[in-house]
Amino acid sequence: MSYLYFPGCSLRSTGRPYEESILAVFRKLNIPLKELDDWNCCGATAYVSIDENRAFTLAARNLAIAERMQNNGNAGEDLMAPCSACYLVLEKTQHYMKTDEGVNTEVTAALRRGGFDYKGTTKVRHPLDILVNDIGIERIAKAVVRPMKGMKVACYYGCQVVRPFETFDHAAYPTTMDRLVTALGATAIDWPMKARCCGGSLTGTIQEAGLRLNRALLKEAEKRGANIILTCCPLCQHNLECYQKRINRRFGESIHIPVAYFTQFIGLALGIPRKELGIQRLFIPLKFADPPTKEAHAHA
Amino acid sequence: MASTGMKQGTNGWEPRIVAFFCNWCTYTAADLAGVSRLRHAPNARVIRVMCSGRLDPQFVLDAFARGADGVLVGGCHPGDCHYMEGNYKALRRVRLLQRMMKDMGIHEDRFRLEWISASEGEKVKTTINTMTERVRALGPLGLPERFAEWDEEMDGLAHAIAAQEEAVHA
Amino acid sequence: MKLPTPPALRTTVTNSPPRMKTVVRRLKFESELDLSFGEHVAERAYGQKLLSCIQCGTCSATCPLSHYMDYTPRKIIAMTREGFKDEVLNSLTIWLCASCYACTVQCPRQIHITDVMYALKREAIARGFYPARNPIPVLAKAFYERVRHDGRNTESRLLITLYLRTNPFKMLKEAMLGLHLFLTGRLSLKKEKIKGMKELRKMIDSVEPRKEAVPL
Amino acid sequence: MPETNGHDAPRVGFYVCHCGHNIAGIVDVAEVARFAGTLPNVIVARDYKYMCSDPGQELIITDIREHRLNRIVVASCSPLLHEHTFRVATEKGGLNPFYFQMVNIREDVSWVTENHDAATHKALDLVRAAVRRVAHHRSLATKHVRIHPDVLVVGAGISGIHAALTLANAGKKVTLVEREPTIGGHMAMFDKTFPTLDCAACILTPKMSAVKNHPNITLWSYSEVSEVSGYVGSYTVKVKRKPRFVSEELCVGCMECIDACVYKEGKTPDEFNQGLSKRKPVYIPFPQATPQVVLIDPDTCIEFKSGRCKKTCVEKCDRNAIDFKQKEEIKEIQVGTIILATGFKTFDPKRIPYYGYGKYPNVYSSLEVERLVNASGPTGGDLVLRDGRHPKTVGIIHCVGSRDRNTNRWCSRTCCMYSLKLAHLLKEHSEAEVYNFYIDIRAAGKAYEEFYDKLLEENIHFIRGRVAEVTDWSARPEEEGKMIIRVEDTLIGVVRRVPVDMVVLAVGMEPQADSQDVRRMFNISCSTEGFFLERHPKLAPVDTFTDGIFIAGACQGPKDIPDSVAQAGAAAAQALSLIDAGEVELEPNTAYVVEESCSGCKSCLNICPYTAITRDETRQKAFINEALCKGCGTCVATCPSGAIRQNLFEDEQIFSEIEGLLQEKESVLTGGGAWRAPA
Amino acid sequence: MPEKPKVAFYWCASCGGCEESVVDLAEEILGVVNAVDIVFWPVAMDFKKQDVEAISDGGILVSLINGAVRTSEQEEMAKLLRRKSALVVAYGSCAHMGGIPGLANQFDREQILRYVYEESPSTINELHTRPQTASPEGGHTLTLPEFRSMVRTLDQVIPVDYYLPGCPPVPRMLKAALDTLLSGNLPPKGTVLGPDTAMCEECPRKESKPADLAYTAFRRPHEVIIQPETCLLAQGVICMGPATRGGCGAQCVTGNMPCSGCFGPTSRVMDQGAKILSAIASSLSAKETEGIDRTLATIPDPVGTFYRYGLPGSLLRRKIADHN
Repeated sequence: MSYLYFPGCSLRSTGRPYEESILAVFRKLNIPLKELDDWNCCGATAYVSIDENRAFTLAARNLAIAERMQNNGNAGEDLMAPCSACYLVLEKTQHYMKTDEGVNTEVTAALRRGGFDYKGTTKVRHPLDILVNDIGIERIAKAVVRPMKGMKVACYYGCQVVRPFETFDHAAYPTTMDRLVTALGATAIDWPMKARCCGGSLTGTIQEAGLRLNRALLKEAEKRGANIILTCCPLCQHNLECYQKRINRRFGESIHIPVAYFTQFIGLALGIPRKELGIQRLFIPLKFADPPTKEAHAHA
Repeated sequence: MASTGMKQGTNGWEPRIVAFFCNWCTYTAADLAGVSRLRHAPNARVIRVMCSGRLDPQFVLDAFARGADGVLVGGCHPGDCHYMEGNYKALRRVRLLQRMMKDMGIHEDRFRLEWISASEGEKVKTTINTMTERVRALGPLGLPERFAEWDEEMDGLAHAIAAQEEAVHA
Repeated sequence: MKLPTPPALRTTVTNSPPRMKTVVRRLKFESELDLSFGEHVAERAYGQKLLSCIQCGTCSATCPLSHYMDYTPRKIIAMTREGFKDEVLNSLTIWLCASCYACTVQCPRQIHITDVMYALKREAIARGFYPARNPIPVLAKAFYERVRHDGRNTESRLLITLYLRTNPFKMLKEAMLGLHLFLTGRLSLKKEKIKGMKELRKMIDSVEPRKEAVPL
Repeated sequence: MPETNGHDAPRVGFYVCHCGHNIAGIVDVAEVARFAGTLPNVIVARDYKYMCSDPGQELIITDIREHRLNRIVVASCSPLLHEHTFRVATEKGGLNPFYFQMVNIREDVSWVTENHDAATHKALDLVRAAVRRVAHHRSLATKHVRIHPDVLVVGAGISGIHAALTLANAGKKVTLVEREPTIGGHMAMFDKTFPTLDCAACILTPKMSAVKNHPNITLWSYSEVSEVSGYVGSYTVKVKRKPRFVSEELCVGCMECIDACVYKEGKTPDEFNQGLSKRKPVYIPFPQATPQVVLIDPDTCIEFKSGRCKKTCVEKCDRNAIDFKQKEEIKEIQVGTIILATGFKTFDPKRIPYYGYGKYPNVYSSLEVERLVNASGPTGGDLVLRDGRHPKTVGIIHCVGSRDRNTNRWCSRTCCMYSLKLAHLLKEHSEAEVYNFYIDIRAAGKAYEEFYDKLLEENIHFIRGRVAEVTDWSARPEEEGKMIIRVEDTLIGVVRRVPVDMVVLAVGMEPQADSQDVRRMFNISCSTEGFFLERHPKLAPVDTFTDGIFIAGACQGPKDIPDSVAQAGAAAAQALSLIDAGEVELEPNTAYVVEESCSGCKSCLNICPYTAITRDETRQKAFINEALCKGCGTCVATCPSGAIRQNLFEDEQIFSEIEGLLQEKESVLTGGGAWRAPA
Repeated sequence: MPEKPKVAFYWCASCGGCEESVVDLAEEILGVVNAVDIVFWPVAMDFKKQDVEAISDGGILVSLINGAVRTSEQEEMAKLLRRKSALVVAYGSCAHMGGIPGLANQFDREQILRYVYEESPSTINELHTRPQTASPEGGHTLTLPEFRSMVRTLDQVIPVDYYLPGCPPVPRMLKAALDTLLSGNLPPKGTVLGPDTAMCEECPRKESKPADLAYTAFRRPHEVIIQPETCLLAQGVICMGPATRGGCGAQCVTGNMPCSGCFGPTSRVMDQGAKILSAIASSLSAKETEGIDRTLATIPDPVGTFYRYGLPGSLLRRKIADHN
């Protein structure tokens, strides 16, 4: 088992701890990752708003590079995209190239211009999917050295990792992450906002709307007794964590809840040092309900 | 094989598809397509048989030999045959016939078996449309024209003999 | 060709009662509509059954942002279908759509509403149908240019461009957040750029830009 | 006039029908007639407005006499519609009816072709083929089959009951087979019926006991049809009678055994009450169950599980009706006709997780609510929720599993009306605020709209909008502890959050889970969604493509009670018309072996699923039993030496059709091989 | 004494077996020779083309022509004999349906010539020399017949009156045919002079065939020890008997080999291969595509199996270069 890895632009800035923790966890589990050669921006949501076929072309270049790498010694390796937006754009490109003749013709021709003869074999995967469905909860659970007892986790999936394609989980009631954190010894709280939108880039544009969405999510998580929110998308993490102060100021709330990446959480359970997981980069410090076990200390 | 006669015919050429539809499923579905006004390519000519099991491989070969560019067979879905098992027999014959025809150089897209139930008017439409398009992409098969063209090689001799005879008689 | 004056963009949300309004004509003459608009948009959104909408409102009710929209998504579909082109392209709704696809998965007619919204955004940008300082199209354009230039997006630089083009004062407001990110190592000013830029640009330029706009 | 025989040179009369504009609007019918006139053998070629009309048919009859025609070709609609009509006309003209060939230029041409020229061209090809084909037609005798007067009715819901009673009252013997331990179907579960609000039990139970007591009806409940063979007029049916472990003959339905059971309380979810109450291993579905016979569920009965029960039930029964050794029985019956009334199943609302069914206890399916408000239901008609509360607000969500491409596309036709009924009943039982969330109100039935009017005046809320979600996420203090319904009020254009105590999901109607197996067993078709397919959506709504098998009620499509009853009556009438005619005409499209051509190679013997082909061992030749042959023609295609032929589908008829279709230009075939079959 | 009827024999593309079969008449041949005047028989008697040309048109009662037609010379001779003969009989499988040489119709001319003159293992031809229809040689032009693009049946070249099937025809049938033709009591034109039921009728193993045969695999004769009493189809060996005209007395089956179809189809069938294909495929055991294909894969060469003697005379005639 090994994978090609598409970091995407966010994981090189705001999402840096996401990348650090992914790499650390996969290293710990002995799953090799190979960064996609000379990858480019996936196009994200903004690009589609300008020109769709060009956006698809942008994403398709990455798919084609992955296929080329698969044909050159990396056979059978799926392309892992941790950022939900990248994940969806790549998926969607793949989907429309398969189902829409117009898109297929246009994009295939553009790829040829760049010297790619893309056959459409690349499979796009999210790390959450890979960790739970390929590597398996059992294998991860076995590697746990610091059970996350007492942690009440609100698993937050956001939108684009499950919608619209529902590739590996339900569009509104996903459970993959819940099962994973339960295996790590934590409690996954049941809450209805698992896949409710955080507003994406609205916090930067129409901020009032963006803040309101995030307020609802944060309040409900706290109300249901969560002491941490876990995300699987850099934009969700940024919105939920970095705007907490502003939300409190704007709406007179007193929300204070750490928001981490699910891979950071796994890393902690596996006894990976906090620094390797980028824990120090979080705005709201992570505190644990139970003190770490001796064993975990020894590992650290 | 260069077939010059064929190339000329390509202008304004339209694929000709002979379709054998079973009475209970596919023919009924074609009726349904009609009642639902599902317009589709006018290239298929339907011959109604009671069951796809009536499909004699000779019909298929004869249709091609007489100028069909494609042959479509429509029967009930597996397990749904009005006569219990006729469609399985059709399927078996078709599979062997397809292999034989492939060996004889006829493109596989020219001969197709589809299961279309009585309610699938829409499928009649899409099947005829896609088949027409595939056959169109292949171009004419034109066996009668090919037969004639192949036999042209004998004309020279025939003319020579005729001329000789004329000379003798003259 | 004179474009209709775009409404001012209100980004504040209020529940206060509206003040007394001036009298406005609500009647719509058929000649003011563009009856081909629905099919045009349906085509741009992969003909995804837009015309089969039964106005059930599931999209509006699933949408986490519909409370802030001037027209609910359902109304946008109805208006698109019926050719209320100016209203649709001037609406705030299309810019509030955050592409969360909640409507798309629940629509009983399987209309790809998110794709419809994208199509409308492109249409509006192509025709200049958005409020001057609406940050969303500005962001989209800035993003487009940045990726066209570097092949990757450097978030810090993108945000700076955005604020400069929309509201430079906002940059000051966001400075504290930026500083915090910078201090935690989550914001870098270093420009990300790919090696195969020439090849990428060749590919992108070979794609015919979509002719979104039908003649006005 | 002496019948012309097939050996004379063919003299073809050709007729093309305009069918008003249906054909003539696309196909150039004048050109078709002109073209047909140029074809070999064609003596008369005409076009006429409506060939199926009396004057149209008269044209054929007169021409046969005046022009000594011996072959008739009509180009009009599908042969499935009017082949019979024109065969009759041919016969009236004095010819054998099988000297007729039909060309379908409506369903197969004008209705599916856009381009006029292409349509006309296609029509000409088809006409040429038919004219060639008809030359090879032969005189045939129609086959007649006697109709066995007994009838099988499958399913004893309201449709099956009504059909069985209609037939039995007409003096026919009916076997009524029902899968469940009692007859009555879904209707027996309902509380009141719309729009009249009369109680379902009050109108149904008299019919149920009429079934039980009718001398002409054999009722087999708790039984399933397991095998069907034969053909119209003569079906052999095997019925599996499941063991009740209680003798139907001895049990009088006193139910004392139930009280005596070692289980003091029921432990198994009660099927009839939709799991809202519990039943014991020995039980009767409901007090008026028909037959009035208890049954024992071996999965939960201690005697079956351990063999060490005290058997208090047996002690209590003074008629010794309990028999733990009862075995499944297979019965075989002969019938001439069959009516399928196998009903529907309600949509499983768990398939739409957004509505919280199974997650929030106070979300109910509509069928559960029928039981909940029923005086003989699990709560005795008291509207008490699963958590023990009485609801103050109720939301009824329409179209659950209907009109939704993600689940079922069709409108279930009954939900609007039963939702209105339930709204009324819920309000009556609880004084709660009742909200209806609907997409459209469909109240198209006698007195239905008036019922809707009445509900509006009862101040029931009607919010036009499809609900997106039922959630327990409260945004305000007053929403705490409630379920919130999120919906756009589309008439106002605002998204609303409606907090309620009880949610009722108006689930749609679906085909039975085993409808595909059933239709295979009876050799009929299903439409795409899985309901049984009628022969014609308008003109033959209770017939199927298999002669002698009829359908009634919701197995054909969603239907309310009045429509089901009407259809059941129609199906019974169709069966009766067959039975009283005494016999039915069959297409003489059987296969036959030309004995002197047969080599006795046996290739055909295993081909026939009806074992119509046997081998005469003395002559060493194959022989086809015409009575068993159904005319599929599979053996004809199989016979490697061309010794089997099929009436109406002879090889030369089909070859001439192929030739006709393709013979646009004169044949360029050369040589040809004289050893080929003579054309 | 009236003139004896003139008879001619000719061979086109054939192996000589048909000629043999005439000799196989054994002592009966004396009767034949007595009754007729053989005016042309290249394999046995020294007549030249000019001798035939000298005969008046229609002067020959019957010409028996064997062999398929592949070259211009064969065409020329066939046409000449047609002109000179009142009746032409296609004699043997090759003239009747194309025969074994007809299998060459699976390849085009260029493939055949290249293989034969350049690629076959025993050939060294560095100059790529090919036979030419005309080549100058010492001031003269040497000619060779043209090798046509395909093999033809006799009736694809000239009109044929009767057919005598078989590879080769059995002497008994030749005798009967000659008797009939000499008697002047002629059957309808186009008749195949033989019985019109399938070979199974005369097969000694017929009764051993089970009624419920369901094939799961086929075997070629060399892959199995053939039981001498049992129907070959029942042993999974493809026997063309059910689709082949009888009259041979089930010779091959008697010799413990399957019928390969040399007598061609019965009069009711146009395409022998299609028919046996239909009969055999119908009795497969599998019901789904995958299983069907698995069983059918045990027939390695459908064309060579079902059209061993009849490819040129079949509905498709030859391999087609479809699509570009």
